Amino acid sequence: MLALQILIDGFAISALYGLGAIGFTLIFGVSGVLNLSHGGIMVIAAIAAWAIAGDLHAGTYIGSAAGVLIGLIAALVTYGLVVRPIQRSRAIPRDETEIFVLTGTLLWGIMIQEAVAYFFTDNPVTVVPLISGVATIGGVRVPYNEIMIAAICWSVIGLLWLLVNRTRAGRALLAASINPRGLTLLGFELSSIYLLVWTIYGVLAGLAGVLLATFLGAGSANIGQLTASAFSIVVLGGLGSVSGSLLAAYVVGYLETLTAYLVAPTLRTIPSLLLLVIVVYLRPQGLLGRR
Amino acid sequence: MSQRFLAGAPFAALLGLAAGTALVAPAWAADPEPIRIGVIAENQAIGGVAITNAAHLAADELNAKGGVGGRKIEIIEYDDHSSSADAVRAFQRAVNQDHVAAVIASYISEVVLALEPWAARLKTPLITPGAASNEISRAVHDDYARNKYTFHGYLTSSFLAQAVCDFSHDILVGKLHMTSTVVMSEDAAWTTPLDDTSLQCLPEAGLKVLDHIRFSPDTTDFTPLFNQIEAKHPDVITTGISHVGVQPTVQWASQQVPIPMAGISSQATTTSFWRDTNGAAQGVLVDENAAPDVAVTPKTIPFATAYAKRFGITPGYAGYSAADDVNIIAEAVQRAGSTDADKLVEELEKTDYVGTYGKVAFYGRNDQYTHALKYGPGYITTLVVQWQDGKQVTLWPENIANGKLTFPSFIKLPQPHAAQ
Amino acid sequence: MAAVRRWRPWALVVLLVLLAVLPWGVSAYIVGVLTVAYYFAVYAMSWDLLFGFAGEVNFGPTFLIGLGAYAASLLDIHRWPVPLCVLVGAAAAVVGGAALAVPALRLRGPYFGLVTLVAVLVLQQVIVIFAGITGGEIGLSVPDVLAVDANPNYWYALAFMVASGGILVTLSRSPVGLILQASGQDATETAALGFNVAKHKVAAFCVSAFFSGLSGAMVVFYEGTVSVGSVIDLALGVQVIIAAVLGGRRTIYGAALGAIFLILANELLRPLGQLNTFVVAAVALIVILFFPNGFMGILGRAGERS
Amino acid sequence: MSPLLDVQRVTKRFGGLVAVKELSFHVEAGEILGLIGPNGSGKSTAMKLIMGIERPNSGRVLLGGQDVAGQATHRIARQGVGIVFQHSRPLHRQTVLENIKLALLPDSLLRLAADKSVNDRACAIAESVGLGAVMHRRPNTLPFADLRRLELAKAIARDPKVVLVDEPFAGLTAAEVGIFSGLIDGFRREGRAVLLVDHNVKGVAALVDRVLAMYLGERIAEGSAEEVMRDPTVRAVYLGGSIETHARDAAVIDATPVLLEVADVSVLYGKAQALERVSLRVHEGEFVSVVGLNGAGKTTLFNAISGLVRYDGRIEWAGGSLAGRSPAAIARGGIVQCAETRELFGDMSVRENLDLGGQHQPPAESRDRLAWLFELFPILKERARQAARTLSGGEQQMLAIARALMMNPRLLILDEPTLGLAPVILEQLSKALERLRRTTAITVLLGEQNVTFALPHADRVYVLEHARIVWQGDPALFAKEAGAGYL
Repeated sequence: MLALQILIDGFAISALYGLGAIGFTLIFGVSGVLNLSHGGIMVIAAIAAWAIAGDLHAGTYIGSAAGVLIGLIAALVTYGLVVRPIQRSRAIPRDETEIFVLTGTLLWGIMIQEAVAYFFTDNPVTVVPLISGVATIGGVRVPYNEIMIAAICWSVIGLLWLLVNRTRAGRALLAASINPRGLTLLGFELSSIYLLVWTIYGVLAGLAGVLLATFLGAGSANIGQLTASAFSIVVLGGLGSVSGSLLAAYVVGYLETLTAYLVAPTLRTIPSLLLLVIVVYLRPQGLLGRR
Repeated sequence: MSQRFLAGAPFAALLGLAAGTALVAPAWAADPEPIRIGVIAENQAIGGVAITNAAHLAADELNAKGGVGGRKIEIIEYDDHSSSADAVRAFQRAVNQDHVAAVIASYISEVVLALEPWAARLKTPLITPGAASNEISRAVHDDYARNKYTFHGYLTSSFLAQAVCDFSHDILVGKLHMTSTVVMSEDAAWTTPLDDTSLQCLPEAGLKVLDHIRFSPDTTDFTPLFNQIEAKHPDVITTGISHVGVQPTVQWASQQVPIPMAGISSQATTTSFWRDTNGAAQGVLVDENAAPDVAVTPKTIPFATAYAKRFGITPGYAGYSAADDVNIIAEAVQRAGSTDADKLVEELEKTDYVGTYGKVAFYGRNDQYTHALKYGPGYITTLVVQWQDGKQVTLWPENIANGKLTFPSFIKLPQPHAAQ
Repeated sequence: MAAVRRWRPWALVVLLVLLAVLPWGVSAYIVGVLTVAYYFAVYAMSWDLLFGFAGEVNFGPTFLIGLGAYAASLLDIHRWPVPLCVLVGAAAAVVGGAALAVPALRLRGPYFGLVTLVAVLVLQQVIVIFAGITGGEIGLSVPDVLAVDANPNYWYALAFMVASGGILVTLSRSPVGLILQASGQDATETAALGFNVAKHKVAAFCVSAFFSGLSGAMVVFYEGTVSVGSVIDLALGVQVIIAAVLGGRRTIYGAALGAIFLILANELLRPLGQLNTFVVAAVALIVILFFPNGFMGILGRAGERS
Repeated sequence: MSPLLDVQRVTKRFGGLVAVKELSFHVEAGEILGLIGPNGSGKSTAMKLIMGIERPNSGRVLLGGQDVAGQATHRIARQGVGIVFQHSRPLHRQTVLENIKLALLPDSLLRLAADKSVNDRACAIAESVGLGAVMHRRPNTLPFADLRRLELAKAIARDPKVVLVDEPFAGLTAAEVGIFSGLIDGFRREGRAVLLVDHNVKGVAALVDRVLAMYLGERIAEGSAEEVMRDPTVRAVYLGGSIETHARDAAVIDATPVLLEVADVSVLYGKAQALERVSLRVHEGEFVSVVGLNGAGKTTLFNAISGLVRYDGRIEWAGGSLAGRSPAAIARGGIVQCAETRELFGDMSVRENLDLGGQHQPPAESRDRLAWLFELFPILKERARQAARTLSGGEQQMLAIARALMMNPRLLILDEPTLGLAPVILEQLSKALERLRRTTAITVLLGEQNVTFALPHADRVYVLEHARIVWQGDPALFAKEAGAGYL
């Protein structure tokens, strides 16, 4: 009974973590960018969905869709306004681009957080679930919304897999993550590849944000936490490795749920943090990462 | 600029202020210098903005009545982003730059505790309208000479717990025949005394405490908590939450936890809570110091209506106390006939003011909770409201109740018809 | 930069004298703000020593700061003399720093950064969990302070910043600093010149830890309280990094400049209420986008033009 | 007396690839040994093994009788091994003098001030390498040659018993080469053991006492410069045996329109002159070979054509200028480069690599091309499902070429296709190229150091040396006119 409960509860939250992290790792894999405004973009999507669904009385469906769209826009703005200029800048030495991208996106994240808090307070908000009500699985009560979230996450992940492995654009994307120069020599414009990957990222982050808002609720106060958790999950799984991030998401998700159930809710995050430290020391490239 | 030079010297506040008044007095002879009150709070937070708004509202009402002894009240607000370091700088600015007579600050215990030594150092009265930690008044009690400048203008955690117990006794046990509960609190400093007291007084009130769960304030997924609680089969969940509020409530509803929630839930005290939770708050019982539509005192409804008219939402729990704090400071200044800090403190200690949610008075230096609000009949009491279709309906104390208990369909009560 | 060097020596002296007499010229509030800014400047300078010279991105300056601050506070509560508390605080930071650095410096790029980041999160959790000793998230009040009045506190901070800055700059210009820079730029070539790169990097980390911890401890005895929010929170660490990059990497001076700017800007923009952080962040972003070498870079150019 | 440096049967494996195999040699005090070999021959790895930058899998590195194999670099350095890197990364915010001082410092954390003597020695060294005039300037204001001097100065400062010098003359003008020879000769006179690592004998012949030639990680010859130059294996590696050429009639070719026109193209890498006023021309359907040693500038030339590096001068393609076009656009425009580094997508299958090559073609066409390529390189068909990473060197090269051909290029640029390949493989590759030339109208620009491979298919040959075109003409004349000076 308890085991089943843990199994079920851990599943949806892990799927959500995964969805949030995949885009993050994808960008790193393809363009070597760690986007520390990640949490901000998720929350923008969440708040937008809430505001449009609620204040503008557009209803949950339109609201959620709009939220994802706005998340996408936010991601593209981040790329165009912060990341691309830094990558292009002649003044910034190549080997220091990394720290500049980190600082730049950090600052951008802070700006997003302050702006969101200014217009919508820092209170978390929630979007009405697309489906309400609960199902009972083996005596465990599960909200339909939770089931749907898991379903959406996995179908999106499936679609992503198809995109990467079955479409021409996807192959190019994969190739870029392996050898960008080689791709240039084959006549592919890297700039358009980057645009594509940021678009995919935007959709994923937006979706994750909106789902988060229907499931747990989200607000500007969560931004730092969201970024940190995505970052840790991605590093745990191996920077740039999509499957690794998924695995890590589930490890972290279940570790947290287990701790909350079996040890103490106050210690919830500790074990995953320790695990992270251990992994980074013993296997810096992460669970499925390659060096 | 001589004013500034003096301001740099020891006892900056007092001398600077004195000199300032002395120097500029002639210029303002026609219109006596206003009484400045600093308000430090984070306006991005629902709890914080309530303080700022209420202070402005109260000041304007006083000024409309001609101010205090001909002197206008001037509110100077500072946003501290709920950071204690930021708050300390704001406090310094308030005292040394803007020469305020007193400061009303924050609803966050961490911030208030960081300000307490500065109130002592800069010898400026400090009142918090919202922080709950017992530490605040304990510090005053332990080192009165130094910390006497700090006043705890909100109920200490212990009193809040007592209030919840009283309500549980009258309604949950008395009306709904409940016999057991699980105490669920965020793991924060203010909830430690809260839980200590409630673990002791809940059984006395007739509720057996089956379990006591504390969770990390940055928890976002509450499913495990609710499942753990449900496994214990209590009749009710006694909450002690402030950092969190929207998230547990929403998940409680979406998971259809069949146990009612009752107790402290700071975020649930404003109308925006209904919007933020998309109505998931339906049936949640919240202990509040006042409700917009209940005449705890003759001042409650006028204040709440004015506030709602001006700011679009009902005042958060700290709003009522912030408004009262402006008034008691003003009165203290008037009685003291000056803004001299020590005189102000003396007068504030003498406070006996009927405010928006009860009679405001502070415990003396020999009481356990020095400078904390007096709690109990005749002073401040709290009331319990239930969220029903976007409105807060008052259910307790019964003499001011204006509605009936109802719960969402997924709630299972001990005796189904007890509510009727 | 050359131009800057030329006018630097006497300009510095004048500047320091001005700073020293400042308290008689401005209100106690400005004095108070600068006091904090100076301590913050030491955080940033220590970080810059590590990044700018050893080439390591430390996301966890607040891990070191927090260790120093909390160690000092806990001892003071047990009525140890303040100077001792401060020193032990610094020592604690060094020990913690070494424990973190020795294994972590094997890691490259984002991984080193991540470990330091996680160190902060863990410390934060530990403090909340052992609330009985540490006071949890609301923190502790310490019985002692350096001084009650604004001016002495200001002079303490100023002296402390100047001393630390002096030492850090000397260090960065010393042979050791030279070796550090070389290690940061090309570890292989440096090793081929016979230098033990690891040893130097760990040393750099310890020095950085020492001053971060020291400053953290001093702040406690200025503020009179310590809490997760004020000395450990990631937000503070982010501010430190931003300050150093904003001021100009690899200059030490720049870090101090950036730090003081951040604090002052936040205060000057107070009239904007909650928006001031937004504006400051935006300004910082613009600076690093268009002037990657930060304030010192801009100053340098100005110096060369004149 | 025992040799200062004695390398005994060292082996270094990178995964499957054996970079250095059972290599043994020794250098006496006051002796200069030249370690030569084409790229990928393992000579640089050998140097890294001595310096401790790489740990050997087996074997010993004796330094004055002490085995230092596998020790940390700084330990080995302190025991008297110094290295002059080819690419210098000096501290840019310090002066030249300070950079030299760095090398004079003790490895101590406690020295917060260098003593006077250091300053004086640094000055002396600066003078001795001819940096006296610029010692107070910053490195980024120095010409390339002076940067190399600085590297040399740093090595001298460590007063090493053994000096390793990596490609001492790369990127230097003839005059500068003379000066540097003098400086390195100084090492010998001071009784140090010197190891020169370079691509070809010629460059170092004047300087060295002995030469050891490497190929594919193994020693192929050792002896005096002359002996090694005369050695058949070495000639086979560099020149190959007898070369028969099949140039097509020049008149016919000149009749066809010019496809690619490179005019006065110069490229600077920082301070290093990588290309100097290079001009060449490729006609429609022509097969042009550019021969030259590694470091002569072939790759730079091709990268300039592909728009990967900035250049001065003019490059015209089918009449229009290429200036301002992105590398990708140039590639789509028909100039397809098959890079020296191959640039395969290691984790993707052979088939996927090829498909990516064909992605800009209409599906039907790329299907046909795929079939055609599978028959041109049958091995690729067998390996179609295999990850490119797992292919052998030769197969990877074929894949790289095939992938380039998938793009249906008008001009195929082949950069060093023979790099690090065994002679057997060269045969297959050579046959494939021959078929390509016979069966298709494709235009090819081939860059090679291996003349045997470069000449047979060529219609015209350019010889690139020290960033300049030094000879051009009919391949048949090459051996006579240019071949001699080539080794």
